Amino acid sequence: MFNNSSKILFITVMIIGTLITVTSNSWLGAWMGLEINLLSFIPLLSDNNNLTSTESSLKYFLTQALASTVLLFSVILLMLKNNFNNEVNESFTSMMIMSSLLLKSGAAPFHFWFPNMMEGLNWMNSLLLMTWQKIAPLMLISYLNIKELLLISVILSVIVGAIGGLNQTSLRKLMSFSSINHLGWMLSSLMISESIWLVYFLFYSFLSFILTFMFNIFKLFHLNQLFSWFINSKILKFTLFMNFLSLGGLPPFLGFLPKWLVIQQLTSCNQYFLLTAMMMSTLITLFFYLRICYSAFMLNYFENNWMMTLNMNNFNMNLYLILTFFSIFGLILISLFFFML
Amino acid sequence: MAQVPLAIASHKRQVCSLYKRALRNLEAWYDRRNVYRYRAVQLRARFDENRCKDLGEGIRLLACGQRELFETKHFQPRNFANSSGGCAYEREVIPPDWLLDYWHPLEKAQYPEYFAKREQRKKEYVTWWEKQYGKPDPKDLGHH
Amino acid sequence: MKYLSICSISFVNLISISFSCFLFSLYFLLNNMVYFIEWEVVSLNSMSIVMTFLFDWMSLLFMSFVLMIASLVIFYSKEYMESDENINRFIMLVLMFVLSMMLLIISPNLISILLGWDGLGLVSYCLVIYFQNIKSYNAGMLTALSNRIGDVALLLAIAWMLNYGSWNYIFYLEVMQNEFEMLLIGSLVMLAAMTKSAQIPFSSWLPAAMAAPTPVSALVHSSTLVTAGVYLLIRFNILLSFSWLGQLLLLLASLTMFMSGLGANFEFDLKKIIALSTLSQLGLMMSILSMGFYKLAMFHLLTHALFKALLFMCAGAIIHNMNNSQDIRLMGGLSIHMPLTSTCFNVSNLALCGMPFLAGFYSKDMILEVVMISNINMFSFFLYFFSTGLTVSYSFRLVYYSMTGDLNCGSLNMLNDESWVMLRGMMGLLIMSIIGGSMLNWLIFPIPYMICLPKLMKFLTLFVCIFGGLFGYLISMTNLYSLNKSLLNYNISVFLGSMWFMPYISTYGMIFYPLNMGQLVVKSFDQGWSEYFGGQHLYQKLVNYSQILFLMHNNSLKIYLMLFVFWILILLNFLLFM
Amino acid sequence: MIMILYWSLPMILFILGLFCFVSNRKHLLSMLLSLEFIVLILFFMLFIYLNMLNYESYFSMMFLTFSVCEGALGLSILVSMIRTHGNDYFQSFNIM
Repeated sequence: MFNNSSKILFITVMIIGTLITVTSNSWLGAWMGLEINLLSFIPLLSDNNNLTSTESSLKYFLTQALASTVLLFSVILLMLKNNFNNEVNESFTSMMIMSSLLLKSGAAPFHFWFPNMMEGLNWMNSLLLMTWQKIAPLMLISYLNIKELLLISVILSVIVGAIGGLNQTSLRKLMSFSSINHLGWMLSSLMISESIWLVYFLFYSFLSFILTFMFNIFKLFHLNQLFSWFINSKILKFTLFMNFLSLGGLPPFLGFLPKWLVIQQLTSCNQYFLLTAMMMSTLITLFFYLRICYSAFMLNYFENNWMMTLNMNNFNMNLYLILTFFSIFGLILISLFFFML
Repeated sequence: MAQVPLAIASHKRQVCSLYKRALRNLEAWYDRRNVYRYRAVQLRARFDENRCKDLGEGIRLLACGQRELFETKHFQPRNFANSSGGCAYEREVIPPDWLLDYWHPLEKAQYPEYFAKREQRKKEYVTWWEKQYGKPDPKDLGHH
Repeated sequence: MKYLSICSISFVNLISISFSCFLFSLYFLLNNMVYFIEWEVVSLNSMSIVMTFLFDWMSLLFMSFVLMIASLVIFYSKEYMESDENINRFIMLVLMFVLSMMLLIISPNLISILLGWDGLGLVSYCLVIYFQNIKSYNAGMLTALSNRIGDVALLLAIAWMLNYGSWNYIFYLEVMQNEFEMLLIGSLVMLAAMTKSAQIPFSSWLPAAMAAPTPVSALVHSSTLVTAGVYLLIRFNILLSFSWLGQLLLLLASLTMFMSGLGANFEFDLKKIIALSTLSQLGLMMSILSMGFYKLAMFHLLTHALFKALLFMCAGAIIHNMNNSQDIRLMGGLSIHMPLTSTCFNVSNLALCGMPFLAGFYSKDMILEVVMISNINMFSFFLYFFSTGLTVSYSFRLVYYSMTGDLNCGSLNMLNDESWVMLRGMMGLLIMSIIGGSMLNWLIFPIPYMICLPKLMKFLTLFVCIFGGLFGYLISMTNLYSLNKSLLNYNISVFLGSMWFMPYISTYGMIFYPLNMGQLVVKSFDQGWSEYFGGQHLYQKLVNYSQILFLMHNNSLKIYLMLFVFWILILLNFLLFM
Repeated sequence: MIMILYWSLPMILFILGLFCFVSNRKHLLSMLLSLEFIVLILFFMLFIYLNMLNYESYFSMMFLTFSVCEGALGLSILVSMIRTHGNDYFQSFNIM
């Protein structure tokens, strides 16, 4: 991936686009950043000329173009209103901005393009889509902070993320629904404080990086591949699924920490209904994560007679092991450091 | 299961069974051998006395005898230690020989000499059997 | 390798520790010393975890006796368990048992007592199920579950001790003895001690535990484990003397003594007879303890440990020679076949009965005379003396069945008296059960008790014993023309012979209704309604919703974009017209 | 009241453009064309707005650059799609 010069260019421009959005002090600048981001992300998507990646890049393009035109339209409306100071109702304009941003980030009522599109990507692009492409829209949403729309979006996101993944056999779709669920948590966390959102986003990116990294190496795309997935290292298999549980937010692992923070903050803000909905749906998420982990955690399971050789080089293995260590023992380590400091 | 008898069928065998159980009961009550012999003779006499009555009377007497046995049954019947109900029953369990055939190949591989010899002995036994009784009928080989 | 077996090594170690403990206890006794050792394990902020040990003459003496019996029993098991392939496991279990007994003896702290106590329960379970047949499993389960009640009571007592801020109970017993909480702790501890010493509602496990190998019965179920309860109550004796706890304990303990004495007269299993006699002696210790004479209880505990261990070892030798058969109806004439073993058997039996100048005489006679001079009602008095008579009665019945007459087993037997290792082990205890009583008497009571009784009452004990002996011997004798006596009173003998139906009550009686209830609950709730409304239905619904959600996904991209546009239109509409 | 006229026309045009964009068309090219239409409306709107800000219309150049880039990107995807699918029918996409 990194020995392709055009890729380097597009990735750099993509990063610059996001940075422009995040750092701009006007809506027009933010719009420009988003456009740059879109323009550089699409060539990244359609790197190999097959059916699916073209389709998904097209879907992405159409959706994002629509979202950014609506964004620009409502931004201009907002600015006209601010200059002329007439009876235009401000909250509706910002709601329009926010809706377009939710469409961009793939949050629940406007999430439909997201799993469809993920299905056509390879794992690295999916990772970018799940993590990096969320930074800019979420940052812009945090400037707006309209509680009503945000609450609806959060609840719908967590429920759709949970229920959508329940009946799923494609790992990419499953990860995309899990991403929608996590997006709900992120939206709720940026309702309270930006730093918690940052923490949540970082941990989520970290955990999903480990998983997609391994999926990418072993080219795992469907659930039945996992059930019959026999690699000669059982430890590797076991730890990989521990990472899944960590992503689901099971307490002794790292993934619990951001959820813990969000729960704590929401409780102190008296958002009990929201919290109940979020936690219940996350329970369902955990259920389907566990179902994925069947093959690793059961004492008795089916194995293929043929073996999949472990085509991981040393660097990847070490990287994976270090990351997994943090993902599994991170919560304990963090508490230890907290005590030491 | 239909052919398995669930109760003792004939009157004669019931009486014999009652007699035997009554003797065992006496053995539990009277520990000294001479006393037990005396009581046993008495018991036999009681049984002999009512021999050859008509069947209706016999059935009534049998019921009476069974009732009497029930009412005087010893609360700690005398048992030998290694027989069923005794205190050392099943204390040392010797696993049956065929268990070795169900070992996993990996387990068998730990004792190669023994199992090689075992296989050979089996073959020898089969040849011996076939010499003695002839080859089995091919239609009996399948499962029933 | 002969001298390097696990048995020999443990024997040497244990007997030397026992000897040094004995010397220390003499030293402590003569100088009236107590050592209290406190070791701070961890100190966190204001809280410190402290391990405490209490060494006084009582704990050291008890320890030395336990170790001595354990060492002899291990020595004895070298031959008894010779053909067993798991002898190493057996000896290690016994050693673990001794270790937890030590912990129990020297700790003045409820937590460490609980550690030792649970260790005893666990190891005794493992020892009871040592022979892996169904009888052993059932007996082990009964033993473990009965003892668990006591463990729970101890845990509750620990929880209540939190009121005082420390679990070192010896600091609080005297000061707090009039408080309700202390009474509660006392009653819980008493419950625990009653389960461990198999007092009346919990008696059924002790005869059942005879499924263990005989050396275990000699060490665990006669002299040490079951006396752990008595020892615990000796430590807590202050609480018993001045409250209703002591009275309750007196009633239950003397009833236990009575019940087991009667039961032993109708029992036919050699080991169970001895177990019931242990139970009766435990009742004696408990009852004299509940009247406040804790030193006497300790005294009887020690002497009883000596001769009862010997009795069990003799029984073990007999059973070993009889090929595992324990039924005394199959024995008879053993005094001809095994003279030396029979000698030991008779000496320990006589010591149990209180034959003058043997070990049991000093403690038992003193207890009975103290009972006579203290204020006691007629019922308890009757129970005490009737049970004493019963003790002699079942001992002589045992002698009648096993020692006299002809061998009932069969003409082909291998009875011999040449198992020298076992005999050597027994000899050690034989000497102790002859001289032990007088020795302890002179050690523990430097100043004699002042007992003043009329002549008739002084001879009452003797009379009761002689009458009991005659009764026991004659009543089990049958000749040609007499019916068996227990056959004449069939119902009564069934009732008494099965320990007042206590084994049935504490097994079937306890479990019948809860088990039925459990079946109902499992069928209609766990696997019925809650499964329907909980797991299955919820999952079904969620899957349905998921399918509906997928129907919504099952559209062209344009539909979704159009939805978004409609939403924007609605917002614009509000924007313009509101 | 006259102010509304400045932006009510582009607003109506924008809405029409949006409908044009999302309503069901046969060809992808027509979607891209309607996207261009929307971009033009936005340019119009932006122009009005920039006229309000003392005719500081340099941003319109940037906007035009971006919109051209976007159009070019759309066309390149169209080309890519024709290379893989052989047509530009929107209905030939897979759903999910």
